[in-house]
Amino acid sequence: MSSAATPAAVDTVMGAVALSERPRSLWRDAMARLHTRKLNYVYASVLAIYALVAIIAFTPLLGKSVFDAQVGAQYAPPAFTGTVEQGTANEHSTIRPSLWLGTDIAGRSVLYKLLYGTRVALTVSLLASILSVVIGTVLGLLAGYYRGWVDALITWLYTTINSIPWILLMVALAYALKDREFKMFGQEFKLVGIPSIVMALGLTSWVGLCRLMRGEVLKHRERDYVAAAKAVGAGTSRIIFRHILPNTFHLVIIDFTLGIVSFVQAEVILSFLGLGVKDQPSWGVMIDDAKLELMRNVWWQFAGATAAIFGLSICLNFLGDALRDALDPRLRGVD
Amino acid sequence: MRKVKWIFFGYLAVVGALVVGIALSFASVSARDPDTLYIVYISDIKSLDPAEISDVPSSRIAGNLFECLYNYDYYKRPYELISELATALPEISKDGLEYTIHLRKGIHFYDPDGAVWPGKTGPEVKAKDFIYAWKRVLDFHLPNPNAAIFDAVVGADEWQKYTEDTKDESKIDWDRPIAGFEATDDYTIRIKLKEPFPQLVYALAHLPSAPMSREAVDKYKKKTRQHPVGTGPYSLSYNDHLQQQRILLKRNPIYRGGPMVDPGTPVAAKDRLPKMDRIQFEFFEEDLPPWYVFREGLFDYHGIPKDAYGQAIRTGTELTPELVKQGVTLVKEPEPSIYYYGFNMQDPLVGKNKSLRQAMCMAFNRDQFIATFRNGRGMRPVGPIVPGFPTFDPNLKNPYAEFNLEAALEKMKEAVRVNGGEPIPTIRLLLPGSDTTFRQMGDFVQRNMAQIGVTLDVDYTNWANFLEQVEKKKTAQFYQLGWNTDWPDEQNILQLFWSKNISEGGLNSSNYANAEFDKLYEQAKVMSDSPERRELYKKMQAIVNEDCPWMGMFYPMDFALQHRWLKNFKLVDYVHGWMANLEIDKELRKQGLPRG
Amino acid sequence: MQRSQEAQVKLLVDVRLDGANQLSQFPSSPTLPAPATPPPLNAGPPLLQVRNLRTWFPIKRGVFQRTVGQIKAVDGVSFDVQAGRTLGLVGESGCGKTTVGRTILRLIPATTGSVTFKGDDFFAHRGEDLRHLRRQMQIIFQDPVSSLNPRMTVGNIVGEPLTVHNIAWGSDRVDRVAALLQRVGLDPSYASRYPHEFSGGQRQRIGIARALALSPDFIVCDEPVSALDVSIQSQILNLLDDLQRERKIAFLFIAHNLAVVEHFSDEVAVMYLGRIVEKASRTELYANPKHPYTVALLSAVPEPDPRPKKTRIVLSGEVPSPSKPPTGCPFHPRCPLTREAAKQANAADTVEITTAGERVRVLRKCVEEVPPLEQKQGEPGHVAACWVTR
Amino acid sequence: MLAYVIRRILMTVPIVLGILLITFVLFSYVAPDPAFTVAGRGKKPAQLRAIRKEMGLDKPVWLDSRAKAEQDGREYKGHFNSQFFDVVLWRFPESIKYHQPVGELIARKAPVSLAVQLPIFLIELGLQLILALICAFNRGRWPDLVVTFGAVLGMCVPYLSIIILGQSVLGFGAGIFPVAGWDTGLKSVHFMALPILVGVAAGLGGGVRFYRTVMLDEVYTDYVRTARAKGVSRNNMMLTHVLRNVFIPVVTQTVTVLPYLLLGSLLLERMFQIPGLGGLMVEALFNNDRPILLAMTYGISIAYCVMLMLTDIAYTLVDPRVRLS
Repeated sequence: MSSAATPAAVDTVMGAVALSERPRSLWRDAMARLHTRKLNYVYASVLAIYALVAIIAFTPLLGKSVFDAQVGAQYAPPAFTGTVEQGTANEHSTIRPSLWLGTDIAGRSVLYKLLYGTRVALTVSLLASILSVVIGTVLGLLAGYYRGWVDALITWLYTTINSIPWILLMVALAYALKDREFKMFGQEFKLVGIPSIVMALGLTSWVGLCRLMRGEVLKHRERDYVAAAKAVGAGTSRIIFRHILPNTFHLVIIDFTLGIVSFVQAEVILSFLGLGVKDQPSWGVMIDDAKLELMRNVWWQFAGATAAIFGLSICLNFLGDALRDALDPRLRGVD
Repeated sequence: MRKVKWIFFGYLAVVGALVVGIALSFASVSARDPDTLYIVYISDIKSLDPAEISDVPSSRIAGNLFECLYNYDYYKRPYELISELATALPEISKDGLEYTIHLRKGIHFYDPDGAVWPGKTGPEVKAKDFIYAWKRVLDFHLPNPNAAIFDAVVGADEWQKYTEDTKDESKIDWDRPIAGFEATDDYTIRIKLKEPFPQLVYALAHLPSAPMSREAVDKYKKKTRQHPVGTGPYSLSYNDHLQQQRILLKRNPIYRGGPMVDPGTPVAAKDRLPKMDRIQFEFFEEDLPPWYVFREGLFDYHGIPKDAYGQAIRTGTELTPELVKQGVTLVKEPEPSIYYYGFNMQDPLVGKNKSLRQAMCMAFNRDQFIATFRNGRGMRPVGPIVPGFPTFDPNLKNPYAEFNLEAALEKMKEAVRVNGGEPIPTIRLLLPGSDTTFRQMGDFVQRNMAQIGVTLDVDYTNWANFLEQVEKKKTAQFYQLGWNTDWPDEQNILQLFWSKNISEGGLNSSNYANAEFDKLYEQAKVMSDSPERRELYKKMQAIVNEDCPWMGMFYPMDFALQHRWLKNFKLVDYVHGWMANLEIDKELRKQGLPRG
Repeated sequence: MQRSQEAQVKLLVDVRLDGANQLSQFPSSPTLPAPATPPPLNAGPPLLQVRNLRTWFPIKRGVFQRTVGQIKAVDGVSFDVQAGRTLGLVGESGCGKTTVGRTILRLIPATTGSVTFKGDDFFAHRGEDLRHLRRQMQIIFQDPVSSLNPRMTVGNIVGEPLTVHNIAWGSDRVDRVAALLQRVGLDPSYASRYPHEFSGGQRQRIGIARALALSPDFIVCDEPVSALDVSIQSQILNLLDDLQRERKIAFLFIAHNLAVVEHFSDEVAVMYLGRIVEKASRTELYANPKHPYTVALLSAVPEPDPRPKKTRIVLSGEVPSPSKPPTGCPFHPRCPLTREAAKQANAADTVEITTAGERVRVLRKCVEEVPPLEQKQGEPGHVAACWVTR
Repeated sequence: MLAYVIRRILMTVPIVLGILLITFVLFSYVAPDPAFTVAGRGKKPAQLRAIRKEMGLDKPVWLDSRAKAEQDGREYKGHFNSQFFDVVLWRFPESIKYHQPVGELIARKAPVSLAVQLPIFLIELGLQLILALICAFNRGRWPDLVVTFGAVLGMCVPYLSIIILGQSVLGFGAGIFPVAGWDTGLKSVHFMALPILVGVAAGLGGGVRFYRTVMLDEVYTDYVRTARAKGVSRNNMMLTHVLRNVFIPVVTQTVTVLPYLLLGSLLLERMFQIPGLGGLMVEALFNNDRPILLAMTYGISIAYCVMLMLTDIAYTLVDPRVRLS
């Protein structure tokens, strides 16, 4: 016990313990630790750029009319400049960002498609990550806190799901959910594109977090601060959400961050299997399309989409690592 | 303590050995065999049992293993019937109801495994073998799609009914006669029809009509589809298509040397078929890897993958300079097929609004479509009758097959009027795939239709789901489909508009019903080829063109790339067993691809 | 070893046989304030009445996880706590004393038994009622690290009871928290700090402030100082003592060390393997311990005076598992008294047992019958459970 | 011990039931009707009905009995309880496309997947351990940084991109490896080289990081410090101590990859034309081959459950202190 070693003199009534200038919550400590590595700011800014592009893609600035417009010849290779107003007297060459990454089969700008794809990638992975994290957290909390048959049921559920190889389950679910119509609350719903992918990814990926949460909650519910909260008459929901959840929340954050990476990658697999997004460009679809284009040595769409995924994944990975180091006390002191 | 370290090092040694083993395996890689033809297959095959075959990939392979009474000449265009197992074209009675066919003598079944007949050479092919095979085609229990070819035969329905009623397949009495099929002697078959069916002779050149040995089928039962026993120029040597990998065909040693040759007749060595000792088919599912393999010169020709039309070819029909340098040549042939977008005529919106259909047909820019997706490898369709057919007229005037935006907009006004003045609601286009090409095509049509104010909701699905919606539930509103003709006779395509073919799973998938068309169709159906019949066909096409149950996309053009060492390669339809004509210039192949 | 054991036993027997008051033998810690004059026991109805409390945990085994046995963590404990007084509860770790404290507060469900608080059956309440009653009973924990939520500020920790019971909000709450912090000797500005910024003693003060927030009448002090440095212990004990006098709070003071309890309790109960084996007023118990286990515990009290005055009694063997408590008197395998008594008793009244790999003779009665908690010689209310002592 | 083994076996039962339940619901209620795939075009309604009947699709009921099925004149097939018994008897339905019992298909294709995945796994693990050791030995110095950074880079490239790059650059471009394909028996070994290389490259990163963390955890434990204080040579100590303690995570990891050794990789097998289960799965997906999808989902999952169970039991037999509950 470290407190036992505290010099007695320090523990006076006046509390002369050397306290820092500002109160240090564990979150603040974590932020401070993140702050010490300046590279983290690089990752964060790149992520911010991705997010910004995704947000712009929701506006008409990068809407369907932009990525869908024909900007050049079929499969024009990347070029810095291009001719505008062809065939008119005003024909001249100028810098054309739309041609920087070449064009696709329909003469559309690969760069614009790529930028728009950020929206799809981030939407899919954020929503799927939220879905998976919410399910995992809630079930983990319930199982760990209530124990008994609730725990038995949830443990059974996740052991079962865990026994089905993830890729099989995800593919089966994506296949089954694709374009399905169902009735709920007297209304017809149709799962097209993003919702069905989000569900397939989210519903199959919560097990890891749930198991982790359950273990942590089991540990925390035996801690004295929970007993103290009970003793002062705090209700179950207060104990779970004010006490246990904040103490396990770092797991959620780490899982959320790393979840996004795996979902961006999973979207490529689903696109390959024809279960991906349609009607709008996504990185997975672009890589899938590239399989044919490479027969003609059209590499730009492939390279662009791969690079986009690479950039996003690497920032999230490094930031996720940094977050894990900063938040997970178990790993503290290792790095 | 120490043990752990040794386990680790031991394990590393195993890994090292593994890597070395794999590296060593490269030493023993054998080159391509000079007497084997190597063909890449990108689609999978379903069966090698002729009765079950309805897909082109399967019939291309099975066509080398079986022969029919008739075949088409490999080299001649338009297609010309030749007699293969028959001695001559059938003798047809005056009323067109009775066919008499004589068989070549001395042709034997060949059993490459020697499992049915230890000596491998089977019994002589006789009339009963044909009748047995035809009964199988009509067997309810076989998942066969070819029963329709014998619809006109007397007793065919009864036989089908009988097989359906016999719940236990093994209880079927194969000796039970069908009135329409009669073996007057071992070498003569008489076929009786309920009504004239002039296409019967084509049906007898169709692979499902190939003779089958009952002994072989009894021996292999359900596995018949993997153990073909036929009379063709090749025999199956190694079949691993279940592993999706390769099928090896070997020369049939008792083959008589050519389709038109009688057994025992000597054939000059240079004319003798098959030319190559072996054919190896290698199966791939993805397009990119086999393309690379072909580019390495390991396949002798490469039918350009159906989803990658035009990828290999720069524009139109011109090869990329790289390919030209390597001595690759392009082979092309128009296909007797059509691709179209079908309207569901039972749909309350598109089915009841002819003006809407006509407007949509005129708003569809086919030339641009063909240029974009087919690289010009297709023709703008003028009607359902496809190129190569006697009544095909490429200069036919069909206003609804031409892109005309003004006229389309004009028609749209009418369409809105028909719709009660309401704007046209969103129309759902169903596409049987979701890969790149389908997505891009969907986009294209969507944009075309948007020009006349029709909003399309494009729905991509898999083939099974597609069929379910189009043919079973009939819920599809607007969908993409194609038709490959079975024989060069217009009836084969016009049957898709006959109202009697509207049924669950029936051929008339657009559910088109037109009394006048039906009358003409039923009239022409029983006629033999004649100027009058051609006239009827033209009239029927005009009716369909006016009604627009289809929005034609294109008549496809078949393309393939071949290496310079491959000889006698032609793209064909209908013909079976044509691969026996292919030959390799061994010297050239040995030299490999020109570097540069 | 053998010889010293004998010497110890001799001492014990002397204690028993003479019955002499040897108070002077026991040390008193000079750092602690002199104990207040003991108030008369049994004055008025008790604030808290615990009767026959049992907390058993099932042991599950086998294929179907059947309950094959019970861990009798608390097995029939009864005592009273008077308002404003302190009952010290002492025993080795694992004897169930912490479980008693938590069971009384219903942090652990009781198996049987009753707890009457202010004449009201505490176990009968549910839901909102129970929540309301909890205001009057609080707990201070042993571990100052785990008992404070690391993600909450001190202000929130201390103020939580006020929020939960809807007592104070906003600035009122801030003021109350400040007052509480001040009362336990912490600067009110610490309210915005987090627990990990404080030392052990300070954290324990935070815990006390939290317990005080609802102005309870009864607090379970679950070894509140055992994790602390000795010098800090006295500060905390002084604080508790002050608070008791000031607010008339009753304490159930749990400790494994008789020294701590001595200066803090009005009455002391000694627990062994889930049972109370001896209970008496503070002065009586220290002056005249009856149960051999109490005697052994007393001998383990550290002496500030370096000159040895008494031999330390080392009990042989391990504390038996509460899942398989010994038959009869649970203390008999380790009891030096019964061995001594067996030497003097008839052979027929003794029995040989194996304990800690050693064969010893003990009284048959000790092995076969559970001794009742009965009045012993001395002050009225001095009860002990032993067949040998009088 | 026996009780533990029995309990562990019994614990598997509800999980197997759960797997069956999930797959049954997924394929009976959500997935599309496969009868059309069987039928192909131009089928008469009567024939379609017959096919649906044969596949047991005409009446999706939960519980069925042979007697009831006979009374209704339909086949006792495709219902939850009959499917359950199919699993117990390891009896699989027939594939729509291949007309073979799925069990036979799995038995034929699983070894192929294993033949590719096992070398991938072994080589990958070896490299991962070596690289992680390099990191642990040089913690914080440039070899550690380079390897860790490289590992993350490798993890961030989409698998499909790695495959395509491998095929076009190493296969077609450089001509070192065959692009894709397969052969019979040992002749296919050289076809495995590129898939193995690609598979190892794609999977390397995650493991390196994982084992590095595990090893670093070990390096700072007390006993390693004690051993070093005793004067055990640094390298020797690191190797022995670190390896011994990496042992359990390695075994645990191995257990989790077991099903993937059998299943193979969907993308890898499809792109390299490896006739394994992964390719079969993709094929079934494209063909709506319900019996394969269904049987593979539950077949592999149940096989995994059993493997997991056996591993757990083996653990306890080897080291009774380890009781995984």
